[in-house]
Amino acid sequence: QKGETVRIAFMDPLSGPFANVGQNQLKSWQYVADRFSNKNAAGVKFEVVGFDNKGSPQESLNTLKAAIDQGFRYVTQGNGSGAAWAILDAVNKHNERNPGKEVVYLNYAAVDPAMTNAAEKPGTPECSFWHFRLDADTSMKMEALTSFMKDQPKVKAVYLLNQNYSHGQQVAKYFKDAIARKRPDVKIAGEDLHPIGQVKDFAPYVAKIKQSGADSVLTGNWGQDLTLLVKAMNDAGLKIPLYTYYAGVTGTPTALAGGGDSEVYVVAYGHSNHKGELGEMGQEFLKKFNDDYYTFATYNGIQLLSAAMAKAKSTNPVAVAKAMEGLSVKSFAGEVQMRASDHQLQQPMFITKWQKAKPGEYSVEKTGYTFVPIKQLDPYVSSTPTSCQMKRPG
Amino acid sequence: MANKNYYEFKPHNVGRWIIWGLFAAVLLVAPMLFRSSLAHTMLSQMGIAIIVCLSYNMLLGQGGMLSFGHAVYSGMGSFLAVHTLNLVTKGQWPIPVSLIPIVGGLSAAFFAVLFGYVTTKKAATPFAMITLGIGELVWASSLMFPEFFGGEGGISTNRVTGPKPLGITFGPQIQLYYLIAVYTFICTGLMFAFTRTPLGRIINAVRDNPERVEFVGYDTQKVRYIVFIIAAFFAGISGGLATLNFEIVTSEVVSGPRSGAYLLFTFLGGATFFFGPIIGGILMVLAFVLLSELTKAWLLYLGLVFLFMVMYAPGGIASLIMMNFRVAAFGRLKELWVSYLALAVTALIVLLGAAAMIEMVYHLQLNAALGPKLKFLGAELDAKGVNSWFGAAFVMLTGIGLFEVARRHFSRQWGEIQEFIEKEMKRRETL
Amino acid sequence: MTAALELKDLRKSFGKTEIIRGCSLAVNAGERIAVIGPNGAGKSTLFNLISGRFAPSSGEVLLNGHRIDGKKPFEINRLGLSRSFQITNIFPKLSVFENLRCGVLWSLGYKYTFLKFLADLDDANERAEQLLQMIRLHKKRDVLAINLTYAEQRALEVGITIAGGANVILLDEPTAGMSREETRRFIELIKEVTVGKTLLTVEHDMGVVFGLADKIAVVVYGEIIAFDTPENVRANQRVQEAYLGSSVADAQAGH
Amino acid sequence: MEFFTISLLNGISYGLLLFMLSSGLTLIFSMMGVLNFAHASFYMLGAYFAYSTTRLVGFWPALFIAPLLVGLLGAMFEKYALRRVHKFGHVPELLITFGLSFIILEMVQLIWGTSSADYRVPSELGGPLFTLFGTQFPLYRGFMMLVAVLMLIAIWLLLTRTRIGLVIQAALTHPDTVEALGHNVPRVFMLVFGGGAALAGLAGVIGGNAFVTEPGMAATVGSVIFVVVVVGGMGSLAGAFVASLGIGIIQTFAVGVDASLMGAVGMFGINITPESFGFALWKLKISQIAPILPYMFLVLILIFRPKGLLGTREG
Amino acid sequence: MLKIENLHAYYGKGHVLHGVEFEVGQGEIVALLGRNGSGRSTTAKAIMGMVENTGSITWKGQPIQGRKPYEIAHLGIGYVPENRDIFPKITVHQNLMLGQKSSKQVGRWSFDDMYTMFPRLKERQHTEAGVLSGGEQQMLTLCRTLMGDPELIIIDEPTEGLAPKIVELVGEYLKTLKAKGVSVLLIEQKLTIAMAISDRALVMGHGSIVFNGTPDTLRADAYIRKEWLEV
Ligand SMILES: Nc1ncnc2c1ncn2[C@@H]1O[C@H](COP(=O)(O)OP(=O)(O)OP(=O)(O)O)[C@@H](O)[C@H]1O
Ligand SMILES: Nc1ncnc2c1ncn2[C@@H]1O[C@H](COP(=O)(O)OP(=O)(O)OP(=O)(O)O)[C@@H](O)[C@H]1O
Ligand SMILES: CC(C)C[C@H](N)C(=O)O
Ligand SMILES: [Mg+2]
Ligand SMILES: [Mg+2]
Repeated sequence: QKGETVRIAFMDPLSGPFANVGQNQLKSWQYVADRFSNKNAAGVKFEVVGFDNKGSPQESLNTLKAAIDQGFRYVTQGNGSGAAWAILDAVNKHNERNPGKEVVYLNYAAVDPAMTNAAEKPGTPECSFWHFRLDADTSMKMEALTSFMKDQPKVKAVYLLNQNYSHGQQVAKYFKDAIARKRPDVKIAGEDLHPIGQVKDFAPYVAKIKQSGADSVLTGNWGQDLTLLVKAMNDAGLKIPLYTYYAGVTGTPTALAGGGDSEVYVVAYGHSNHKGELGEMGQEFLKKFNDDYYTFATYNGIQLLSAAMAKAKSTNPVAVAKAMEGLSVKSFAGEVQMRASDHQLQQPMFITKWQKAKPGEYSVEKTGYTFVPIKQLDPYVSSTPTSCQMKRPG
Repeated sequence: MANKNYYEFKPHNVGRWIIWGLFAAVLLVAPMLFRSSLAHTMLSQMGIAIIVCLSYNMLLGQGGMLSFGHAVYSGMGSFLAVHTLNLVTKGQWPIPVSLIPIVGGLSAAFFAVLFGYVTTKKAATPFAMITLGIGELVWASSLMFPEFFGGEGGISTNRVTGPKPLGITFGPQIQLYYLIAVYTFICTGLMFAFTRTPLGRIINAVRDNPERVEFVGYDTQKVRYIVFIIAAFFAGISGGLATLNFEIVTSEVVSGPRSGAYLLFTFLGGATFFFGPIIGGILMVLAFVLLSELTKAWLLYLGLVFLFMVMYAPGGIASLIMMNFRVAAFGRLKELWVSYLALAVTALIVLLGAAAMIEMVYHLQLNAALGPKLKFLGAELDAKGVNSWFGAAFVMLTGIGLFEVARRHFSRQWGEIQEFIEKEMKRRETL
Repeated sequence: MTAALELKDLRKSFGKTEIIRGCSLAVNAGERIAVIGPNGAGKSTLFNLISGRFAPSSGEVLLNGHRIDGKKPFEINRLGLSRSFQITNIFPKLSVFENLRCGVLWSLGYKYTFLKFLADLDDANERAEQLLQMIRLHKKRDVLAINLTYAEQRALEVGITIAGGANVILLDEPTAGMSREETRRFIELIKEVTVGKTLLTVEHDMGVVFGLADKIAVVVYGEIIAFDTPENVRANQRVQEAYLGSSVADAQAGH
Repeated sequence: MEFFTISLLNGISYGLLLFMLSSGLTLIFSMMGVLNFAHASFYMLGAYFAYSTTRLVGFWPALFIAPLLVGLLGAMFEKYALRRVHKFGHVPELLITFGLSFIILEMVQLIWGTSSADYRVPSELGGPLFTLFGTQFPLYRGFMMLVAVLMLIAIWLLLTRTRIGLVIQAALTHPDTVEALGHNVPRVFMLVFGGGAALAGLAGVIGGNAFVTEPGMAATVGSVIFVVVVVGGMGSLAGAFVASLGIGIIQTFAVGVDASLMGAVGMFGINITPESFGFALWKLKISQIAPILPYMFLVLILIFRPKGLLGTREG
Repeated sequence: MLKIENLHAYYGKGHVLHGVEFEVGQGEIVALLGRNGSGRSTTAKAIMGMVENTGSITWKGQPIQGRKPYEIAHLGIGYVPENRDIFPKITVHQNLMLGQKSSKQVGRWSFDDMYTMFPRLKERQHTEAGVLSGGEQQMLTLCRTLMGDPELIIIDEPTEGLAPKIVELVGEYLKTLKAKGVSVLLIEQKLTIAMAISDRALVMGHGSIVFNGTPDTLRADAYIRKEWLEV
């Protein structure tokens, strides 16, 4: 075990329209792997190799085959729940059909709660022993976010604007659930679902929001659908807070900064102004790659893996997977635990606010803006129950 | 009519037997030559791609219908197939797994009956644009209706289900490969046979001159409609096979880019010949799976290949092959070997130099932090070093020079041979 | 006896201009009619109305006593009327043989079938071969239509027209662009292949007109001003004024 | 009333934006018959060129330089590539622009990176133009509308005051004959294609900072601009203009309509429940499909009026 | 004016003209006769720079070989192609407009002249040219070229598909052209009007000129007529 090399196959879009995100994240994995090689609990060397799945579920299956052919036993992926579920499903089948050659899947960013719960219908995602999620799923983030919002007296009428696909639909649904529990007085001023990636001009939505009298907007939008929304709100002079999931993703901060000042909150398991080791790493990453390090799940992922390998005294995926169950490690923000019942990492959450960076604060994408944490929530706050009935091998 | 005084394709034509025999043999032995599991899925996907590209060419090459939405039909085939397979798993429908692709085909044909009615009312640009519109609509809905399309995660399934005749479970990829191979062979055969039927001929006539077709008794709209449905049927079969192969269906299968890929690769293979799309299908899988693994710049290479192919070989690869066949038929191919070799070698040199530079640029842009060194075909390049750049440029320029020499020689030779063939044909005509 | 083809007060306007202004005509089965008239008189338009390319604005067209006005071209063709075009209109990327076979298929009842091989359709193949011989293109059997010479394309045009075995044939300037000699041969051919059929031809070459026609219809400004035997038409004063009455016509006709 | 006025304003400005995006395509598509799939890529190039030139010489010069550069590239592409495939027909023409769009995308990513570029609206154009019922109407949007209208006038003058349009239309069927009449056909084609590309570039200069300048920007506007051109009618600039405005306004208002089929049949006493067949379809609100309405128009228009709103020909 | 020496022309590898030589003088009507496929149209296209050719073509003493068709047109040679290459999607009037080399050009002929010559065109001036009758299209091509005010006009089979009366009219009109100092190279195969109006006749056979003389000598030369023309 000590001195062994653990090779991890990274599969995300490395070409095409989403390449920017994938490439940043590949670098993050490689950087972290490099940094902790041989300097970890298990004393193993990590090597991360990128495979381009072009964001496509079917291509993911090909890259998975290629990776398995090349002897990879650990795969990691995060961009897009479609590809995630395709990979997980294929991993399940591979492991079932090829005992002794099991593969473990580390999911660092795909947040569909279905992947850590029981299946709704046959053929839809469900939890799996081979899957470990390092990010927090949509429902957990919503718990955190609503816990923050319930303390905001300003928030009385919320407008829900989301992309019309599973993620957006879930955001809307979980918000309504959670807020009804926590602040029954908060009204849903309006709700809209729009086709993903099809809206070129958000002004009509902004007009509708304005007309509804909402005092805040909640959205799970990402990419253009988010930046265009923010810009449209700015243009129309609609200055109400916007609660988001994905304002921190590569490219979005740059676009946000171009739109001027706006009140944007993000819920995430990290932020841009961590001190200590992670802060250092951010600086070093910036120097080395001229890019921001924000996929901190890579840090937790490597910590978790090495701890599990040390515990299992092996790099065998089955043993390591078993060892990871219920395992606690120290993360950049305190203790985190891989919950055994559904393989969902339980971790602290942060609410951060987008604002001009003060001296000493990290300038995100060199925009002069930053995400400052305004609230940290302990793991239990965002923890959600699971319906998963884990089937374990053997 | 015992004594036909004309020559026609006879079903027992020896040449045809050989070609189809070879095709079957290739399908049979391919997985034995390429044995890795990736190779097996790629071979399976090639079979699937061959069927769908051939079906696309029923529209494009044979019917002159430029569709931007063929993925709607292969994709709907996939979705219906996956739902059916899941019902089979639940024990509700007793359909053997090996017939699932037919379900895909029938459901695609059903959607073609539905959408095709409006689509095929028009030809040419309006046709192309209606397919674009319907394609976009279906794609957009595919994400909006998770109940049917499974949302972002799509719908997964397990092909190991139902009765297992002779112990065939279709679990191992190789078993599935042979199922796909059988389908590929049969569908190719059927689609070829189609080109030899009255409808198959009339659709060519509709492509060439729809107006005149109306004056020989045919309703062009109906001709297009029927062919559209048949093409969709085969597309659906390929969709059903894809369901079995990937065991998951997500909305990307009905996406615009998917339709675009069918068009691109059918054309690259060669739309004017029946076998062109077979080449296209194979290339499609190679490009998406292998090329993208080899280099980050794959989209650039793909774009360049298209640019040059369209400019210099608008008939696709099939037309290049057929041109050489013609030369061979007149017994002059032998002389060209040297030229071809020279062309190939010099082109390779150009490619080497150019690719080295492209790779260095990409390296600088994407991986600069990992140091300026990169591996290129075993050699080590220094993306920041003058030497590597100079070397690559030198290789490319010499290559270009040599290639030009070879090309001039070749084109003279080629022209001379073509002239000879023309003359020879005239001579034979007068005999 | 009903006429093979009958027009009753046929009219057609494009926008505000009325191009066909009340044409009536009855053609008996087996007659050969030449349609002549100045340029732009509406001869081709008349053919377009009869063959279903355009729908008439008013009036009736009867084929063997059945109304066909307003029907689609393919429906009219199925009822036994076929036409050729002034500007060659063939299937350029099919071989000569295939061109003819396409013309034959429907009439032999093969319709939209894709369950039979063309090669097995002995009657269709036989008929196409016959046609090849008839239009003297058997040497060019497998040449793509686009590669034929102009005269050969014209012959093919006529070949496709008669392929379906229609009883009423409309030919629009079949000899346009041909040399004298070719024209002569071609007229022979037309006579040969249309034996026993009703034929309407548009022509400007008076030599052809007088050589071919049993009767001549003269169209001027969208009206049929005369419909009679060649001698009577030639003698007709109005026709002389409107159309004939030039040295060129005389030279052609007297040839 | 308030909502109506603002929506109308939004609709018009969105429509004009669509027109700006598609005017160059109309020019190329309707005149040369080329389905230019790289049009959106030229739009993207315009944005990136503007981004770079703005940093060097400021926004106003960039407003002219960037479209010029894009136009030059377009003209070169026409001269060295497109022209060669013209004789092979429409499909190869289309495919070569497909290839080009790949190449441009990769080049953009190589030169400017895969992330979005920080291309901002110049400060003198920031801020609101006026405020209506408490909603600001941004100055930059006004500027955009102005440019779109100027584009319309410029193309209109080009088409009516010169014979370029005629030459091209004639050359589509008989290029040799047009040339024999004394017109330099290749140059006209090059100019038109270059001009179309430059218009796309201009749209990029203005759209790039109003929206987002990133490698994905071409794909997002890709097919909707075809819709505008086709719905308006091929060969009709006025049609494209009307279609842009129409689509803009209808789409904007549709966002405000929360009616659904379920509601509609509900008025007749038919109750649709989540168990009903196709519930997802029944409950779909018009506002939810607003952004894909253009594709529905496209299909409907082509079926019932294949020439498009104001077009004169079908293909 | 136009002088052609040793002209060879090729379609790809097909060698069609084999050393054609002739001249057309100022204000002269020269008929170029010959059978189908003898190469008359090719000669016209070669002069216009529309097919690959070698040899020498001089126009007013200036070599024009290798020039682009539009340059040649600007030098004052007009060409009326066979096959009625009208532009189908634009109106009759617009077709005529395209005959002018620029919108400001003023030539010997105005739109009105054209419309008086063929009143039929005036009636149809705002219709799409594609729907014109065959004969109307033929008139239009002729007029279109005249609008460019050429000094030499090459006309390829202008009487094809025209009613006899109109054929006569065209003949008359060519004579007026001549009267205005325009040279005409008339390609024909029906001899009737060519012989009536031309000053000189050329007969072409298998890609070279086999006869060059006055119409009267041609009429007298039975051998040439039998061998190279049809009677
Ligand atoms: N679709 C149409 N729209 C408008 N006008 C038309 C249309 N079709 C024909 N015409 C006009 O109708 C008139 C008659 O045309 P037609 O083609 O029938 O003449 P024709 O008698 O065949 O003449 P030609 O002998 O010159 O061929 C012409 O003036 C023509 O411009
Ligand atoms: N585009 C072409 N490609 C190849 N060969 C051609 C082409 N055009 C004409 N030819 C050949 O060139 C020769 C001369 O043709 P040309 O058109 O000059 O004859 P022509 O005397 O004008 O006869 P026509 O009466 O047919 O107009 C013919 O043998 C013809 O086959
Ligand atoms: C689909 C397009 C490329 C076709 C073209 N506009 C036509 O008229 O046929
Ligand atoms: Mg006519
Ligand atoms: Mg000729």
